[in-house]
Amino acid sequence: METSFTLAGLASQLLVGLSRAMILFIVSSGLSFILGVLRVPNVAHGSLYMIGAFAAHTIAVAFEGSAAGFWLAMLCAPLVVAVISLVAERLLFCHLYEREHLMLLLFTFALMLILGDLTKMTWGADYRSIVAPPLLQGSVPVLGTAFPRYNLFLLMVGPLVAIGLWLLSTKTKFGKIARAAAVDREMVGAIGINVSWVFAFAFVLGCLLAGLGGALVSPTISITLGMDHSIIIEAFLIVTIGGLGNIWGAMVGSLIFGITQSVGVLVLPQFAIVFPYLAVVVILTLKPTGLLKSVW
Amino acid sequence: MLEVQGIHTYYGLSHILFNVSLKVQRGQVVCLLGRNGAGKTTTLKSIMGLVPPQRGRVRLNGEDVNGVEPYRLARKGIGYVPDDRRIFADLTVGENLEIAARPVPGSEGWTKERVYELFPPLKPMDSRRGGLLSGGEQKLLAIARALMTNPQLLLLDEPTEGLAPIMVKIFEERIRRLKELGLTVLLAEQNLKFTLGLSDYGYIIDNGRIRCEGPVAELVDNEEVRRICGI
Amino acid sequence: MKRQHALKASLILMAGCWIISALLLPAPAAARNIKIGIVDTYSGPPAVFGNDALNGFKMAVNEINKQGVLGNKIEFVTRDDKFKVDIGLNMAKELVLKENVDLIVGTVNSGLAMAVSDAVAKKEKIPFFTWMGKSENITGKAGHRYVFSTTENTAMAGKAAATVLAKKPIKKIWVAGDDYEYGHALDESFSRYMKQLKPDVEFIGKTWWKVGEPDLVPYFTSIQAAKPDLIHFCTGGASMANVLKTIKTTGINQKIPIYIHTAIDYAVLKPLGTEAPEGVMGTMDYLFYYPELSSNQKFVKEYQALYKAPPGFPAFHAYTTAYLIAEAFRQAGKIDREKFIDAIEGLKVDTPVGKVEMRACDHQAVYPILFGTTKISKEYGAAVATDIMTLRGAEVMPSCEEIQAARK
Amino acid sequence: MVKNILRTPSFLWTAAVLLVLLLVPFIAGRFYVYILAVIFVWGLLAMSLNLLVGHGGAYQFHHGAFYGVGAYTAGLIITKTALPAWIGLCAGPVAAAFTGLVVGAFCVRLNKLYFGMLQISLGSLIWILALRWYSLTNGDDGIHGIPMPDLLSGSVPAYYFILIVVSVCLALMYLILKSPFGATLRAVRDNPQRCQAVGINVRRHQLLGIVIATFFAGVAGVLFVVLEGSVFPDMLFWVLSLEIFIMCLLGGWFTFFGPMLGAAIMVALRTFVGSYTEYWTLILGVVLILLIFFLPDGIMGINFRTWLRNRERRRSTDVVR
Repeated sequence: METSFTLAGLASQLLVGLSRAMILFIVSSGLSFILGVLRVPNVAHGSLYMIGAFAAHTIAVAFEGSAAGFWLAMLCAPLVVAVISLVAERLLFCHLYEREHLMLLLFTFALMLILGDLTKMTWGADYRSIVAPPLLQGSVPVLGTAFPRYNLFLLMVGPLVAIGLWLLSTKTKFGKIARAAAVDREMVGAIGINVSWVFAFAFVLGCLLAGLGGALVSPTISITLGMDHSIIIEAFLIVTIGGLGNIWGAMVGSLIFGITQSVGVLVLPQFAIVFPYLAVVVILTLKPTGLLKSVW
Repeated sequence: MLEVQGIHTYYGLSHILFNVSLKVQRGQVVCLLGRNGAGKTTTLKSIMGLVPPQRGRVRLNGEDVNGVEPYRLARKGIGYVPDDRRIFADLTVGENLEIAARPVPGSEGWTKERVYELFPPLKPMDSRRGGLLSGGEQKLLAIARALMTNPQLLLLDEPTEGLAPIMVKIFEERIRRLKELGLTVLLAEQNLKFTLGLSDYGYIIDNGRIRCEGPVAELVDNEEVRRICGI
Repeated sequence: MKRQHALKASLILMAGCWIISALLLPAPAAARNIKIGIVDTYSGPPAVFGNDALNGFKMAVNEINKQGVLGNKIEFVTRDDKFKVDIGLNMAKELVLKENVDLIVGTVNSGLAMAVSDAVAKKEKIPFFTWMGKSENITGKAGHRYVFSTTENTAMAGKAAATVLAKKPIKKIWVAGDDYEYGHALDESFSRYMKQLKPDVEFIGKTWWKVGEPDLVPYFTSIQAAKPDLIHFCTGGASMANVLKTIKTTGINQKIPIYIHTAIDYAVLKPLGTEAPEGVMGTMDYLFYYPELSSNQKFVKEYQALYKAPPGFPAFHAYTTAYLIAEAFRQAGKIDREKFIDAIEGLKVDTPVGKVEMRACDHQAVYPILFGTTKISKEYGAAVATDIMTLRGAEVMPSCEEIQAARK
Repeated sequence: MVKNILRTPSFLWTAAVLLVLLLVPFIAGRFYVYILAVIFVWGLLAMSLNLLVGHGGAYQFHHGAFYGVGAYTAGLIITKTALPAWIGLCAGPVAAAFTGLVVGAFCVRLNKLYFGMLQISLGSLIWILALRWYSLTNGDDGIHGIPMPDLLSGSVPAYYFILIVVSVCLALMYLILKSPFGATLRAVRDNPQRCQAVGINVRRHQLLGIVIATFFAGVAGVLFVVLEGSVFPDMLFWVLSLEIFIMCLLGGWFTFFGPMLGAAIMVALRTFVGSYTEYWTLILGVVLILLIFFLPDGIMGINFRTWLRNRERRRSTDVVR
């Protein structure tokens, strides 16, 4: 079989891998943040991603697909998710932080089942799709191949989120407290900080990122029920190979995931999906606690 | 200022403290002496609300604080310095202090600068990660961090444990400074000599029970105290 | 002490027997309506098909019940299989063994259709109709007396497309699609008939991506570089929108002709609005706006009044299924499975698009296949099919001899 | 010894239940016979997981993979080779245990969540294999209509076969848990460091535990084939694995029969609630959350907990005195 193993092909493949990695990063950094600060393996994260996409669609449709509607959707859909997660946290999660990880995992799985059904009740089963604003439609030539503008946009948003998270965790008091709480929540309480609200904010922030990921991905895919199943497992694996709770680890993991898969397409198209999983196996065999330092 | 009345504390199902009572007057340094595993740390944790006692009472300034969450106690003016330091290892020394800062409106209060004045060795380490500090430095930092919350009462758990004698001297001197500044201190220790010069009053704890109490000078002469403290 | 335990144990034993027998004795048979069990997907992405089919079925049953069948009515119960084979099997057995349904219909999931066909229909001798499972194996290789298909299948789609495309100057074909049974089946049948009709075509490459793959651009890049004369995308469901979107973004349709089965489906094109790519060739067995027969217009109008949306192909299939079933029972004269099957073989019923026959040799409903090309329509605010060609069912179906050969 | 066992109340109870179950096909409708068989298969699967999770404390996140391997092995041998069906049925558990050995060898080096994640990764590789290898596995459609030996065809013979095999497996599991190995497994769960310190090879014990548990998972997989005559890739998907966890949680982690009860609840919920509403997963989710809040040890865990509490209270009052 004749393949297009050219330099240009490889470069464009890498670019695509990178832009895919950005979505994965945004989602998994939220998961990682929650894992790091709250120690909750949040399986419902994927559901929030899905809700983010559906909410973005509803908002965009309310503005009849105008550019303003699109930008508003990107802004507001994560906020919708944040509100949902705040309710879930204050109502349910905040009573369970002391439980075993396994219990928390099953609890969030239960939440995923519930959110999945609620999404279906709210939005129904139809496929949906958002149209990107004219500015981001079409493609630009990169190294002789057409590269979609929207992917370029993603390539810009990803690093922005990363920088934002970095600033938040190193420059703000909340970030510092969150990092301290990740290591020793009891002691943070003992210096007069209400850890419960720190946790609530950390949880909401993480979920906000899931919602943002869902909103950002929505113009590139069809929004359907069941989106949550595939993203959550990928996000978990990314977080694991990066080092639990380490946001830069999430970045590294996402890049590995995105790039191994898109390069895998060039090498062995039928089994491209295998490459990221193989990468996980290799990494965890060589470095059992992930590439970067884990807070666990 | 602080009054502990007959508390019983459990770790899970095991009973650790039996009917422990003690009192700390404003401006005093009171010490709680006992061997390893005698229940000193548990007593302090019970006061701080980290391991709430199941029976008995803790009063702060006459107010019942049973079952109050630790962060509220901290805001009510208790500073806690754990024996294992529990520095936030990922944060720099400066950040460790910053997140604890809780300025009291209308009064001078502790700031990073004042704390560095009191503990000069910390100043050059402002941007070093807490986890990289030596044990002694971490102990200083733990006290400094507790001071940043502007406490009226400081719970100090074994500040001298594992320190070189020269460091112990420094600590003694610093704690005296704090007392002069009007801070009330409850000091859990097994180093009798260290506490001797500092404390106004002492309690001896063994096997989770208070064995005897009195001014420190008297305690030193007590035969039982010597036995319990292993001197 | 010991005796006490023995006593207790035997008491439990007796109580257990009593409770079970009291609870579980089969319920006495009531006066007979015809009872149909529906196992279909009402959650997850394929729910959109399941719901559409259910709507069409409900509408038909309401119409049929106005006259009644054999002096009684048709009633139905639904079960959600969650697109999972084990749950679906569980539900199908429950319907047959507990609800005592007379026949089973449903299943978007063609894997489940095969499982039900074998483990329930064949073993329990219960007629089973799939109205959405498009694998040609259901009524082909794995067919038997008790399984029926009232949907077009991959063999029909492939043969129809090959019939049209073989007449065009196409030599090099690239195949790309979702890596699942349906995708592979589409590829297999199209390739088979294309080679039959035009032996010099060459399949120069294949690309399979995982179902639900969000980013298809990289695959497109490598396909475009190979410069085929035609790309055959084997996809469906939620992925179809992805493929069409990527076609639009990369503009690949302006350089290379593209054929996709069901690409002209309105349910697929509508969410894309005016962003749908034009000039994509597709096949379909039902379009609500074509042919412009009065019967079809009436069907669409009534459906739209009920469900606020035009009927998709699942609704049409389910509607047809209901009429086939009702008519077969009328012909059989009583509620008897074997008589029912004898009656339905070769039966023809009126549907919105004309007569549809249930072919006797393989139990496959005979539908005409429509071949069209996408074009944005102002009227619908979305792309629709234009230049529609109709291929008669008999032309595009595998012959009875082929089926017999395959079943051996 | 044997006499003593025969006279224990729990044995009598078990025997009574078993007798009732043997009589079921004579008194109950065929559907209930089928549902009971489904419960046995799932229950065996859940109990095999519980061997590792409840008794061994391992984060076995992708147990479904081994269930699937067992089923696929049986299905493939029966449909693709000329070997007798019985060989396929026997090969399933062996293949599952072997896969367990390989996967386990990778995983036991890791702790807790990392263990689970690596397992999900490896399990997903197996899942992809089943999904992708069309020529062998028939892809996402799976293999259907797997013929069974004459002895097992028909739902009642299949029921008896499943009942007998599951009973034997449960007896074996019970013996394993009562054995020194079972005690070690629990000790490792409660305090791996201490076990390491007293010279127990923790990893080797965990690995052996995994092999045993995956063997039983393979048995469950084979029984599924006997019952349904089908295999499909969903059996290896990670969501199923979490569902098995849920069964353990529902019934109770720290009890022997808990997971079986959990499986029964799950099947009942799915079958009977599922026939009223398509939102039964919502109900399952709510039930789970209530359970986690109020009965974290599962339904059969209730007694165990109060018993433990009473015992400890007795002890602690002793100390006070």
